[in-house]
Amino acid sequence: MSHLSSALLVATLAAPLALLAACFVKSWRPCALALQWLAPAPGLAAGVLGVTAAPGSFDLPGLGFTLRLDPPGALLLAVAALLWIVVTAAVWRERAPDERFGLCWLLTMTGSLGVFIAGDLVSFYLVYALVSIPAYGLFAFSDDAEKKRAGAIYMAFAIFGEALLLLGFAALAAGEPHGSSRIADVMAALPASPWRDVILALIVAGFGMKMGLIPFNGWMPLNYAAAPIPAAAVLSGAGVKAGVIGLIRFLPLGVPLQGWGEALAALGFLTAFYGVLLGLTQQNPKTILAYSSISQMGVIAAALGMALGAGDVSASGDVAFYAANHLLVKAALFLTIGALAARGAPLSGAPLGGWTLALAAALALSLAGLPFTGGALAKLASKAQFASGWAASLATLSSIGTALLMTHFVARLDAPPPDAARECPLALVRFWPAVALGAILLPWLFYPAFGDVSEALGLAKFWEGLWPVLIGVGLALGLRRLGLRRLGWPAPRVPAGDSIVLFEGAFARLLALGPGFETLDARLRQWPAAGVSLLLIVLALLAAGVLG
Amino acid sequence: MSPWVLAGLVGAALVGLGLYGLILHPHPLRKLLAFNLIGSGVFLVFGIVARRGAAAGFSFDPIPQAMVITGIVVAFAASALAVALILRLHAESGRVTLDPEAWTKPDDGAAKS
Amino acid sequence: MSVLPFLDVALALLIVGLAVWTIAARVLFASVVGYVAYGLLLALVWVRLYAPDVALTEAAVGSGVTGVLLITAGKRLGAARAGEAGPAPGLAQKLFAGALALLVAGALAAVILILPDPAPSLAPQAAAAADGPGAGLGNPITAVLISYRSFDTMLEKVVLILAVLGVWSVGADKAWGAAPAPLGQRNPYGASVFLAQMLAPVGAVIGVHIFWVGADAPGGAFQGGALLAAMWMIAMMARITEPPRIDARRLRLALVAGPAVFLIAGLAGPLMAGSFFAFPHAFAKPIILFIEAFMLLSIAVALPALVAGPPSGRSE
Amino acid sequence: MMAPDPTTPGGSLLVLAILLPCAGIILSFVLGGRNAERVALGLTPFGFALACAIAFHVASAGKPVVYALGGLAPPLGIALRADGVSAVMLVAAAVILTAASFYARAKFATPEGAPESRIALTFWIMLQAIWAALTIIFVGGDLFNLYVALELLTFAAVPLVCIDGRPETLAAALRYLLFALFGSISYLLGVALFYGAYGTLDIPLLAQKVQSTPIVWMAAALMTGGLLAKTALFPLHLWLPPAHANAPAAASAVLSGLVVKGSFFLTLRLWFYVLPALPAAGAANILGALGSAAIIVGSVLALRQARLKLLIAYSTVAQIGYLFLVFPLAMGAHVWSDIGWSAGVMQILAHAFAKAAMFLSAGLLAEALGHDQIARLGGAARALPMTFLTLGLGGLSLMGLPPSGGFSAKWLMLQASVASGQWVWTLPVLAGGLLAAGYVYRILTPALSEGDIVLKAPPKRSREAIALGLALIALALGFAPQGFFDLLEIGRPLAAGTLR
Repeated sequence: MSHLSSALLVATLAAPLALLAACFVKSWRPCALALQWLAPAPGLAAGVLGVTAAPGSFDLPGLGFTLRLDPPGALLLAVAALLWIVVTAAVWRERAPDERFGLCWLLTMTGSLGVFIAGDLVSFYLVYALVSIPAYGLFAFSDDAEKKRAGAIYMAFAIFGEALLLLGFAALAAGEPHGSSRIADVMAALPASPWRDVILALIVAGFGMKMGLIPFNGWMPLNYAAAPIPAAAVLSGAGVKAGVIGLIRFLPLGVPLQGWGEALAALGFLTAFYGVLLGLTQQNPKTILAYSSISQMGVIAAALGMALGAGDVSASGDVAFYAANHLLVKAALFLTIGALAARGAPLSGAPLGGWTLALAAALALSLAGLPFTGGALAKLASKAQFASGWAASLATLSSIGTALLMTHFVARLDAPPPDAARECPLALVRFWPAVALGAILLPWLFYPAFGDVSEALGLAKFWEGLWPVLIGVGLALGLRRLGLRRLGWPAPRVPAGDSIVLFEGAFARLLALGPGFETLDARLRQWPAAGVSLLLIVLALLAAGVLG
Repeated sequence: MSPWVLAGLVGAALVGLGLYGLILHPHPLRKLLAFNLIGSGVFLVFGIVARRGAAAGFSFDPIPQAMVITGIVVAFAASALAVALILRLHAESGRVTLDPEAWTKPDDGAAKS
Repeated sequence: MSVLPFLDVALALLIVGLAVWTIAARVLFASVVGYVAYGLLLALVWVRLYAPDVALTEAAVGSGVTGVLLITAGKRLGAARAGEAGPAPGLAQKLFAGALALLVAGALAAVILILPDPAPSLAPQAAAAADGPGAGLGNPITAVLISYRSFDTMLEKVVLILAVLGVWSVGADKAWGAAPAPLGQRNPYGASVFLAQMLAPVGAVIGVHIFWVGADAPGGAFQGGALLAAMWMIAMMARITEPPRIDARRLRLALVAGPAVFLIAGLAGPLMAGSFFAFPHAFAKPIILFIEAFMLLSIAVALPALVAGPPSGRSE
Repeated sequence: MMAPDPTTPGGSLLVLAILLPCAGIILSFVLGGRNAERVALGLTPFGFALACAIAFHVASAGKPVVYALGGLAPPLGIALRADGVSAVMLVAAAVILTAASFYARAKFATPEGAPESRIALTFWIMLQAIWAALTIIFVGGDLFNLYVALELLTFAAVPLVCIDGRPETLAAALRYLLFALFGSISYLLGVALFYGAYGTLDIPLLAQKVQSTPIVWMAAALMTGGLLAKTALFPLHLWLPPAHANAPAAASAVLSGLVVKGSFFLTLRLWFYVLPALPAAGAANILGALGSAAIIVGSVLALRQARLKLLIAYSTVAQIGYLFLVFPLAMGAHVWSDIGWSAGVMQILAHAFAKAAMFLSAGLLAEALGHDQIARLGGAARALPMTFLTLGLGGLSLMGLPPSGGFSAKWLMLQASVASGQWVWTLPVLAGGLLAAGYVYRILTPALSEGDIVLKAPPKRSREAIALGLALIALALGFAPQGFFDLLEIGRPLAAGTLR
């Protein structure tokens, strides 16, 4: 690895960490927070350089940490860094949010950039925790009951996911014969590990929670509905990709695991369709986008599942590209909600302007693979995974579903949540067209590193990309026209977060055990009980020794 | 039966009796008495160990005996501290119960903590 | 066939009987009295175990001073209502706890009976060291306490200081610095005064004697100190003297004299004999006696201070 | 037939480290009044320097530092022995005690106009006594000597619990004392049996001799039971929550962070140093099971407390449970034992620093707000940002999130569980982390939400900084290099599979 890349790699983490350190001095804090939009710059540079470079790693001396950059990670790092720069700069340009929010923002940013370059288990776990936990502060510090609920649920899933991953990582580390905790080394040892299946289950469940795979999808709609628009943009764009990079890093893609691959693919497709269906029942555009994210993460999981089953190691790049496109588009879509709200259309009662609507629709339909958008390239990239058979059909079906859902979203843009206009920074409102265009076109810049751009421009491909979108849009418009609303559409009304109520119920039942524990404790803390316990322990130890 | 065997059995019996009292007597002073019974039982075990270790012209092994002397003084110091606590508790509150429930009250952990 | 075995068994039964009484007595005070008697008899067992030093300590500290402590406490608490300490245990609880205590005692007895034969012993090493670190002390126990395991002994003295401070710290803030409450009622013509006037000087002389001979015969700083302490306590109970104020410099100096001298001697070890807590052969015996003298003082002051309890009344 | 003197270079440091606080106690007691505070604070740098010097000696020599007192080798004499773990514990204790001392100055100064006050004299002397007792416990090589140290520790800790003199603290102290005495007498009985069986109480000598006989098991069972009572391992924790929650903050920090570790340390000594050669899987599993129960019950109870200090105290009950997982995870001479051992020691350290930091913060909070009711903390983080930062960082370590010592400990524990095939121990480790997250969340969320709070008095910045410093150390432990873990292996029998 060249000195420049190494230095940039270190700076990717060092820059935000330095600002974080500066925050310890009270008088420097406002300045450090205001400058944090610059912190992702080294990451951006490292990412851009790394997309075309050979993979390389760098050991931080003394701490036992390893940083590693490969093209999939570099691509995600570059686009995530870009997103962070744009949104952060816009937010702080307007007016500095309170320090609590600013610190959480900086911490989340650090973790979000770090997950793409962490090269060993411990540092990956560290940055993964950083991107998960401080994000709580971006939306949940509030007296609003719904925001509190969203925060608590988010935290519960985040922490639970962390616990599963901790065990999975520990098992990975324990399976490495030489005591190395580098991801490359532990993954090399994984296929032969006696605990392979347990580890895979933990990895899929742990990262699946971050990605909102069913049945762990319920937190996401609540979270994005509660988050202010800039926060929702970075969380849905960059934050969720921590789960994607996790699966990319920790699935043994080089070794065909038929059963695991099919299971993951099935789970992914299930999530993809489930997200679309549930999204259609929602009215809040933020919530619809959350369900769209669930659905898209399902597609990514399905692609990874197919790759896992086939032992296709090149899938990591394809999936990363798909995820990068989603990162840009989803963030831009969240900003669209606020930008369009602020641009006055819904307030003044005037309909959205034609070209505005067209741009928003193009952006939204990029997710479905609309030709000439980044989404078309993403679809192309995932082609290898969904090459044939049932997977290809399901992938097409999911494109149709996405188009359907995104049309529903565009239709709901005229009813943004009340705070949407206020939440969106002015700069982003003004430059929204640039943001949207950037999100649509930027993937074209990176695609040459992953595939042949000209492939996307052929007529066959054009048609192949277009017809599912058309069907989806048509279906959506048709449904509206048919007046299904009178028949109860979009009923059945499902509460945002759907299955989350079941988890809350189970949690309430767990909480109900609490008084039982208190009674137990009160009994055991009576002196005679404690004395008897002491004698029992002595006798048990004696028996264990003499008989054992 | 040689005296040390007898003393050993007495020691074991004292430990058993003391354990019973220490566990079951609600009054802290009775617990303290029971603790002292266990203590003397334990010292007797040291005593027979010392007696059995008679050798080299000594009719006992001096090391365990010295330990008993140290132990007796420490046990006394412990008793004195416990008695002081019991008396003070009684003087302050009129009660000497050790039941944890009796001492929990809606307390806000105010500035004293 | 001597009568000793029968006496042994009778003594054992008596002791266990008194122990049962101590545990089973309904009235707190009766239980305390039972315990004091038990302690005295236990001293006899120690004599039978060829442990005169322990017997002396047990009689003086384990029974005597502890007895005064407990009886005083029992009296003060005697007025308290029965049952205030909490509900009496139920039958099931009694049976269960009793069974467990029996099991532990049974296991202990079984283990004692199978102690290895021949018994391991440090007596040979102690004998070999008698002329070296033992410094020619005729009483091996004193040699162990002040030389071979002097570190234990010094720490134990620190424990005594802490216990004294702990007892004092239980008192009221406003009483800090004052003297503890008197140990007995004032009765200038009572038997206790007479007893104290007669006994205390004699006891004090015996105490010093026990200390002095402790280098070679049974006895030593512990036993002598305990006896002196007992005499002082008798005098205080008869109100011939009163407990001293706890902020008295002399009291504090006396309390720390033993450990302080011990500590200094231990620290001087490397200069004198090449090692901490070592004494030069030529002067070992006088040095040990010197240390013991201060220990005697500390014990004689610490034990009554522990019995007298926290300061009471107002400090000024 | 005298054994050769085992003293090594640097050994005299061990004696000095013990005698220094002993001398401090004596001086403070005689001089009295404000001098007690002066002596205690004045000696802290020396104590800290001695601890560091010992650690340096152990690390550079690569083997334990030994001193035979009086030039007399065991079994007749007493030896002091500092190995890797002792060295680390000495330094940790020195740091926490120093921090607690300087934190406590504000509260335990002798009031103006009085020559001496009860609480000041008691506090400063008992703090030094705890230092002395812990030092002996960490370097003591003789089981009876360790008994005296254990008593010293109890005698120093009990008066701290009831130092404010309220009846409920007196009751807590009495319960603590009586149960601790129960424990010490049980320990002493075990010591008697060991002597009766082998004629020595020196740890390495015993380790060479012990065999799996009923006497040894009885002795070990009694000693362990006694030590568990003093460590407050569930279900023997009856005394801990009221004692730790009602003591003044500086005392709570030392009691929770260090004092319970003293008796735990002796449990480690017993099983890993005296009995390493014995087949003790059964006993290890019992201890592990009790530890697991402690984690679950302690954490759930912590979740349900209304008062912050009680919450932290119950969290101690849970964190003590983690310590006992070291027995099934490090017993024997397996490849994974070293990982389990590192995990156990890391847990001791991480909890010591994190818990001390949290108790000190809780004290500041209670002083500033006049209460420590969790339900009434709304908006407190805005008023006391540094205090809550400390609570949060301490909580981070308790939850086992990186970077922190708590994370390292859990990480190693999980690895050892998996590597040894004992998956069952992963459940309490993970469940405990989740529950800890729950109670930390309970503290932080109300405090971070909006709300108006009235401060009675803002805390002193220096005291906040002390607490924060301890929390940062708990965090820094997460970056411990390999050399640190190598240090922990020095002098451990069966380390890397060899009986040393």
